[in-house]
Amino acid sequence: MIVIETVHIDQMWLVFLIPMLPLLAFLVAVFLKNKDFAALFSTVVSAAVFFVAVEVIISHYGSALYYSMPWFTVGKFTYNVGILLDKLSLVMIGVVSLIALLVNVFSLEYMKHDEAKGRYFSFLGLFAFSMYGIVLSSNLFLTFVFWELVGFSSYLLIGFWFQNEEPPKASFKAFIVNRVGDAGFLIGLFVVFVFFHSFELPYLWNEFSEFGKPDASIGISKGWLMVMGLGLFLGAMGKSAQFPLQTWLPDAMAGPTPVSALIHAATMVAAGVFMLVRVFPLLSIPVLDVIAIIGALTAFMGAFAAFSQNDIKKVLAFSTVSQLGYMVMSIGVGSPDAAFFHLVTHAFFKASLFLCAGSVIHYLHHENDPQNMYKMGGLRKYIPFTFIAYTISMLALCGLPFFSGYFSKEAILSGVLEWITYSSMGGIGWKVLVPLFAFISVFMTAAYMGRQYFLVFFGKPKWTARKQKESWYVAIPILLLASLSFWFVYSLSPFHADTFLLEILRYKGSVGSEHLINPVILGMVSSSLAILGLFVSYLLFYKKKAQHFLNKIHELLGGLSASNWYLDGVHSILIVQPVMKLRMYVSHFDRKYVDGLVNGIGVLNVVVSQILGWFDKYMVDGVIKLITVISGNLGNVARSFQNGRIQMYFVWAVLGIVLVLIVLF
Amino acid sequence: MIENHLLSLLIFIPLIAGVVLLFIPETSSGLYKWITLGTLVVELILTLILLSGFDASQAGIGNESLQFVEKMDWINLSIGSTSAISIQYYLGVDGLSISMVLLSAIVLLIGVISSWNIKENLKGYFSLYLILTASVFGCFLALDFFLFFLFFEFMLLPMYFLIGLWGGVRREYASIKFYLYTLVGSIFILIVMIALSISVITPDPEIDIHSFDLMLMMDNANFIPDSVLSISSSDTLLGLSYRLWAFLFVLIGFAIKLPAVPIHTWLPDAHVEAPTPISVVLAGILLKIGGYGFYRIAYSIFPEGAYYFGWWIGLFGIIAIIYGALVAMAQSDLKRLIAYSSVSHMGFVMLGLAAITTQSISGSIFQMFSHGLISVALFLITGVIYDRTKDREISNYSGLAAAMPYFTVIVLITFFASLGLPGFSGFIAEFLVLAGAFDGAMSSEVIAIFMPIVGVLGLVLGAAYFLWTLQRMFFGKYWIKNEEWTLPDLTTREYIMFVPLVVMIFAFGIFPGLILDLSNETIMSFVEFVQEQGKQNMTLILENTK
Amino acid sequence: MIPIEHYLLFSAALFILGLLIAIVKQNAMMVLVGIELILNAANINFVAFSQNDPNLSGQMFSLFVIVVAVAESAVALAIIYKVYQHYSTSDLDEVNQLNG
Amino acid sequence: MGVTNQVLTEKLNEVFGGVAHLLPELCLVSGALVILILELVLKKDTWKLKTGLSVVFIALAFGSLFIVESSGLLFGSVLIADELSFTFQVIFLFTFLISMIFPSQKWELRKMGEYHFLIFCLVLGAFLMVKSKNLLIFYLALELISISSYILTSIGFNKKGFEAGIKYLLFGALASGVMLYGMSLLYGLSGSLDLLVILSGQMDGQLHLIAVFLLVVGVLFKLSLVPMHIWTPDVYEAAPVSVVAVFSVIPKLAALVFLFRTVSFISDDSVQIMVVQIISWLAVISMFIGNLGAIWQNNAKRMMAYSSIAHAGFLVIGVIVQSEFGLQSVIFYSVVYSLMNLGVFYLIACMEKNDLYQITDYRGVGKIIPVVGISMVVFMISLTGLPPTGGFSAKFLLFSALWSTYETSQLSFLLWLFIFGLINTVIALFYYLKIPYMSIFKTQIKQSVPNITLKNKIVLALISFLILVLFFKADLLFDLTNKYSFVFSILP
Amino acid sequence: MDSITEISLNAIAFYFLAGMSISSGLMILFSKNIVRSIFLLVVVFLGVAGIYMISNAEFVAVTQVLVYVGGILILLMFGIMLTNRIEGQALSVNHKRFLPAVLVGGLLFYILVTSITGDANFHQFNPKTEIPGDITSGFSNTQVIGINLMTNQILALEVTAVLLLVALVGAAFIVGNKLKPEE
Repeated sequence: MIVIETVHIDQMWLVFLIPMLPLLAFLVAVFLKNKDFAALFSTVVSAAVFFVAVEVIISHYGSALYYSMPWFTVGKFTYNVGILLDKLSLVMIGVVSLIALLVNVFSLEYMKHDEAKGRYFSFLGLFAFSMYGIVLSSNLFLTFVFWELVGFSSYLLIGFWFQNEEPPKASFKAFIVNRVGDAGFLIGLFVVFVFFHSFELPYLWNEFSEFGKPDASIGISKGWLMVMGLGLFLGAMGKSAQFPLQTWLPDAMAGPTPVSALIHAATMVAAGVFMLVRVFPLLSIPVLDVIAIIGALTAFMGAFAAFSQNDIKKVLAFSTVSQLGYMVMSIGVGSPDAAFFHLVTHAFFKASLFLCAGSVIHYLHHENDPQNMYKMGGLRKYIPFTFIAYTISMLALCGLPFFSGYFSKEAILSGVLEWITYSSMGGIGWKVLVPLFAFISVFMTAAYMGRQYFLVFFGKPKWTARKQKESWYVAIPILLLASLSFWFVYSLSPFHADTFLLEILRYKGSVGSEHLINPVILGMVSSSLAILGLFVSYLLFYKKKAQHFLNKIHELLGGLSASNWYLDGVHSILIVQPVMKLRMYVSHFDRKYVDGLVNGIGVLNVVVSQILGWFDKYMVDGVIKLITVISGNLGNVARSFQNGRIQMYFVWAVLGIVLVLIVLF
Repeated sequence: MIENHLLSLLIFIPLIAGVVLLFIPETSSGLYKWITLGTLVVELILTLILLSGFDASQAGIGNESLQFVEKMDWINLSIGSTSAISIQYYLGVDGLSISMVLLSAIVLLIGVISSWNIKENLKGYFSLYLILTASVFGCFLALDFFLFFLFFEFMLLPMYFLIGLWGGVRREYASIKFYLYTLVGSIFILIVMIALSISVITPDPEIDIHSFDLMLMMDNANFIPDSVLSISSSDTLLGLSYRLWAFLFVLIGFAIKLPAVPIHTWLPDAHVEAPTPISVVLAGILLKIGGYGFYRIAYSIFPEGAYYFGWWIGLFGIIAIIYGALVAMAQSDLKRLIAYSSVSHMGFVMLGLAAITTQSISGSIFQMFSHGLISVALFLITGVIYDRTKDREISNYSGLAAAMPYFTVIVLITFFASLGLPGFSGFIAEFLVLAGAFDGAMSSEVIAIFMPIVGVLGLVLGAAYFLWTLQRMFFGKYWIKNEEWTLPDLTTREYIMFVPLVVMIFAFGIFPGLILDLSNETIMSFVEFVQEQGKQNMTLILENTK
Repeated sequence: MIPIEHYLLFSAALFILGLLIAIVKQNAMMVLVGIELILNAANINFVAFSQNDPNLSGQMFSLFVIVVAVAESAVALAIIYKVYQHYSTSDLDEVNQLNG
Repeated sequence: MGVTNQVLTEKLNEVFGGVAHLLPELCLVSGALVILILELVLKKDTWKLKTGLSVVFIALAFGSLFIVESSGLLFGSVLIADELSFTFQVIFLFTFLISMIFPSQKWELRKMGEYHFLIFCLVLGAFLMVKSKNLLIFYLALELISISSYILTSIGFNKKGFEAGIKYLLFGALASGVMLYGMSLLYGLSGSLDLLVILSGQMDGQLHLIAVFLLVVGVLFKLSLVPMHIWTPDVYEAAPVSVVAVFSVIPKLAALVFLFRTVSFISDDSVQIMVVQIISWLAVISMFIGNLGAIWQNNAKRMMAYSSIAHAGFLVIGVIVQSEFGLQSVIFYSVVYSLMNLGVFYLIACMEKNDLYQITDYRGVGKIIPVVGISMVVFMISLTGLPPTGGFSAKFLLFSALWSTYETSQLSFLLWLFIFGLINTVIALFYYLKIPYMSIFKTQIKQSVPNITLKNKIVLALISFLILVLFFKADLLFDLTNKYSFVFSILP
Repeated sequence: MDSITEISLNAIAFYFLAGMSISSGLMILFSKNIVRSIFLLVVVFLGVAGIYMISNAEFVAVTQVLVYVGGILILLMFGIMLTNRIEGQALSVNHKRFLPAVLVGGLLFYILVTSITGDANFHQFNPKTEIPGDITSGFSNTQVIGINLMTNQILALEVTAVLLLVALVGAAFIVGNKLKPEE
């Protein structure tokens, strides 16, 4: 257990620079109209942030520092702004700042000719600011603030090419789906607020001396604890694209590719996982079970959907969904450390893969359909650096030995197996699905990645060749990122992860810590699954074997896969359409009934239009109408005594008198 | 010297300026707007002086919390030799009203700037505007019920004419509708005012001096012991004690102004037909008077009503949030959409109020302030488009971002501020309301737990209609229905309106303490008062009317 | 002596007769006739009651009523005459330009 | 016989001792006669002279009001002179005065001596009515007002005027016949013509209540309260505008005072409550009929007729309340009501001068002539009863009085009256706002600018100003009435 | 008044006159002939005058005959002459609204009759003296009226004078005015 040390601002000022510098870059880019300068400045800032981050990591690694100051006070409750600098956030900062820097460099080339380059780099700055905010924030409220801001900057970046049809829709969808998640996050926060009266993470951890079980003095019931956990998880589901909220992520590929690399592969989507790791002690067992099954399901669904995508980026997007599912599942099974480890390794190789895809697209951007894999082929000769980086990253993703993915996947799988062993003592139930999905996904990951690999880089070019070399701005970032997927970065032994990354958490997994399964055997099993996957794809897509079989499968499941399990349709039927209908009903109701309370009376009344003519003949309206109709009619009644015949007046008057006399008795 | 009469100055400067305008000949009509602008600038400066002199740490509710008090006898009606009615000129600010005063000064100033391109009958327009200004300030500053009612009612007339004379196609209909609805509301309030003034007497042994002093009305001891509104009364009407009826009446009266859902239909019409600056004032301030009335009158005088009707208030708040959002989503007219978004946002005010916790009530007041600023920006946005094309159909535009990039930036920021993005004031407000409501639902059970949860859903819906509009109107390929429309980007004048607004929305989102601290102490006392007094009164009433 | 109730019943009958005549007859003069009957009914009451009143206030009152009735009839006649000049009828139902 | 003679002499002295107290009435009579004689002597069109003379006699009457000792019972207790009657006499004279300075019309009434004569007699009748304590005097006062009114209605000498005149006359005759019948029964039941004696005695039996109500019917006729309101629109529409202005104020308020006395004299509480209850329901119905009937009117005067029916409903609240507060309030209301009505009719007169008769004719007038527009708004807002006008203060005070009586008595019909009364304010807004709506929002059809003289503008502005003052310093007037603790002390 | 059975001359006269008056009234109501109605009205007035006579109200009775029969009736006849074109046929009047008239009239009559015959308390009719009894004692009814007119009711008398003047001037003014305003 590492003691959290409350420190003074003087010790932390450097840390403040990390979010503030990108914000500065954002402001500079907004207010200076020189877009080239903005791009340059942004890159310089990214570099500076990276170096600051390195400096911070070096100077603070190993300790846990906490700084907090009041933001605003309502009643007696103070909302704080604070920084929590422990190993987790330090590593995360390192990862984010590095990838951000590399993506920035990559973007210099990628976005070179874009008119709105300044805007692009300013958004990147905004995003970085928000992301660092999430990472560094010491309390859940502040986390939520940046959480939403990340969503916002993601909205901006996805919709960057707003003149086109797709990006605005995709960004709209991304934000709304994220909002649904955020709604859950908010509810979780409310429960935290009501029962713990604090959002501070160190405080909250203290209240949970045992994982998932708060101290009795809190007085929170199991039900509310679960609501809290599920709420927070719903937030993570939105950001980390977990079932059933994963639909936005593939669409988000409408944004510029470097953005996909940074945001939709490495950082933002990982924020959900990061947050779950942060609040892991607060999650009770039922919540974790839900998390595990959702994660496993997502991992499987994503992998399945990745199969029949033709768009190079969509494959990677679904792959991301799948891998995020992995991480979430890992948290659910009680191995947050493994999840975080996978987050880091995945961040590097997936960013690299996206940048490779970006490089491919950039290379082919004069083509008609530059993202369609079936129109590529043979690219290995034309963009060799990309090919190399892609190969490395892909192998890492597949989880083959000598690459980082092997470690992290192995850690997760072992966690899953431990969990299933531990929790299936009372008989095996649905929980068995979790390891099942986990292992199938290993195979599938390798298979769809192989498909992409062979379709893109092998075979005959289906595009018109041109002389164009990879720019160093492209090559260096992808190679650097790819190189971070080698085993030696993490561990000396290529087969056994003995890395500090698995030690960074203050807490270990909640489930037993001894290895029930020999890591070597597990590694062999998973590697063979991956190799099998690669082999199958080699046969199918390189050797073009068993095409008949492939077509059959495609016929059978292609639709399901290509449409991501028809999730969009399901959402549309279950949510979008009802809401759209509801709004029409309610609006109709508003117009007709609330506003036109009296329409019914009005229709019955032949003289309605004549009566209403006084103000406006054609008003279709409301309570006013009620009053006008009623009072108008009554008015006519009142006037009808006045028919101008004096003797009728007598009758009315006497009648009035008689009535009063009758009342008198 | 100036400190002693600061509040009076706030009211009378615009009033005098409005009258002075009437005597300036039409030949120098260019002067009108400058005089109005000058007056509003002075108002803002005075408000800032007021803020600088305001001691936010002064705790308490009722008399002890008041500052800058001005109190003198105004109308003294002696009835026979045994009693009298005393109407006072009684002004003061406390934490409940100070932020509203600031909001008024800001919004009204921006309103003037957006009135710059009013073309016809300038004299009438600007003098009515100044009179409206005076009554708005009066409404927030008055502490005598009669005085408050005077300003409350008096606001209607200028508004009626401003909508009816300078409005859109169906302006006459909209203006009369606005007038009638609000009048119905004020009749409800008037009924209670009369009943209260008869029941409440100044603690003076000599003769019964019936008073309209809102502060006196907060103390049960000042009620004539057996009057029907006193806490000891055992009289009921249809099984409900008179105090609860009175609470309900005041509530309905102000709910019309707010507006709450079944009685909101004046709002879209009034907004759609009103000229932009008037929509701005209407949404920015006038709706807030409804909310302010809840605090100042309904909750302060009849705290037990907060308990008795709290559940229903919360429910109607929730209905407003969801209903407003759904209806907004179905609108094809941008201004109507925004008008309904106001309905939705004001639902938060009701929800926050119903929960009676410090968080929720602070949030609700902050929501009024923040919505004041945001809705102003929203209506100015519709004004920008309407000024250029005289058309507000959402479907007639697409891809405006290409033609008006800077405008789009403003729209983007405003929309996101409105849907509650952190960093903008709306988020803090809505978070506080919902968190407080959650707390309230858990601890005091005045409102049900589903309410804040449904309220959170409202946030999603809010995001949906704003972003959908953004997507439809501003993104995509540039296309407008009528080729002849020209859509130049923002003018300098428009920048002058938008930039400070956006800066403020942003600043109050980053530093909510600027506003929250002003009212924090008062609200703590207020909540304590409502909770304690409310429960106490409730039990007394239930006992007495058994 | 005749019981006072009989006076009252008589006057009530006359009162109602007058009322009916005033309502039913179309001619303006006949309406006046009806009204005179009503006044007579009141007078009968006055006279009947003043039998027991040494001051004879009732009788006094009935005298004034008779005088006022004359004055009223005179004015009525004048106006009816003018109405007739303008409308060429004394049928009251046809004199109804003013209504609503 | 000697003894008898002596007693008679004493009696005569006592009776004639009261003559001095009738100085204001004498001024009115002499004014009437002087102008009548002048009319016979002078044949020329001397309307300014006649008007001047009228004003002089009004001034004399006004002065003498202050000279004579105004308290006590006069003429063998057939009259009560007190502050109440004094106040209303002042209001009547003021109204009379304003009606004399109405803008001159094409058909100028003031050139006819008979017009002055009749109004003098009408005011005389009203003077007597507010003082009367005796049924006979009340009857004669009522008839004096009525007969003058019948002729005044027809004084326009047009078709509609005569039609309205005959309708008014026949209806009035019927009403006074019914009232007389009630009076005769009352006389029989109590043996006296003195109102106080009649009403302070024991009341039992249906017939007694019927008789009281039939008496009230005659009052309601003058007050134009339901069910005796039907004549009002026709008469208001047809009569010349200055005459209507007088009609809408003087007879109505005179009847109100008499009704107030009647109700306050009733000593039997249960009977009083019963009568008050009947009146309050009638008041509610009047408000509704008046306000609803007014909605679709296009003729300004006809609309004001309905408005006056509704206002009658409000005025009788003062009678219903039966408290000091209520009395003070109803006096306040009466003053404000007279001002508002005079203002509105003055405005209508200005419009009629320019051949604008219908409300739709007023289009754009307020826009062109701001004084007209503003005063229209002030009058209409005041009639509706909204701040910041005297109309609001008046309604507010009246309803406060009503509420305070309700609080002490807990009679439920008072609460309904309270609520319905306030609801009616909203309905009233519909049509009152129509006038400023037309004149300010709509654009003019005729191109010519209506001719409104400076004098007209000044009068309009002055009345508007007074109405506003009655809001901002309501105590100026209200406190004047504070010393009137008389009415209840006169009761035995 | 317990002597209903005591049939005196007065009583016979009363019931005869009352019956005559009411039946004439009914005939007026149902007759469409105006002239006949007017003459029947004379009968009613005379009948009422007769009742005054037997009720110790000689002065009123005489006034009734003089003013009504002599004055009002003539006025009415004049009115009818002036306002009806006489072209040979009998002057007739239409009847309308019979049903509503009978309805409200009947109701009112019912109410009046039930209350008169009900609990009305006339037997304790005990007039409060307004002049000391010794003044009127020993005078005839007509004399009492005279004294009253000059003392108690002097004001009423004066007001009536004004009222008659108003009616006179007014009637003459209305009929005799030569001014012709435009319609």
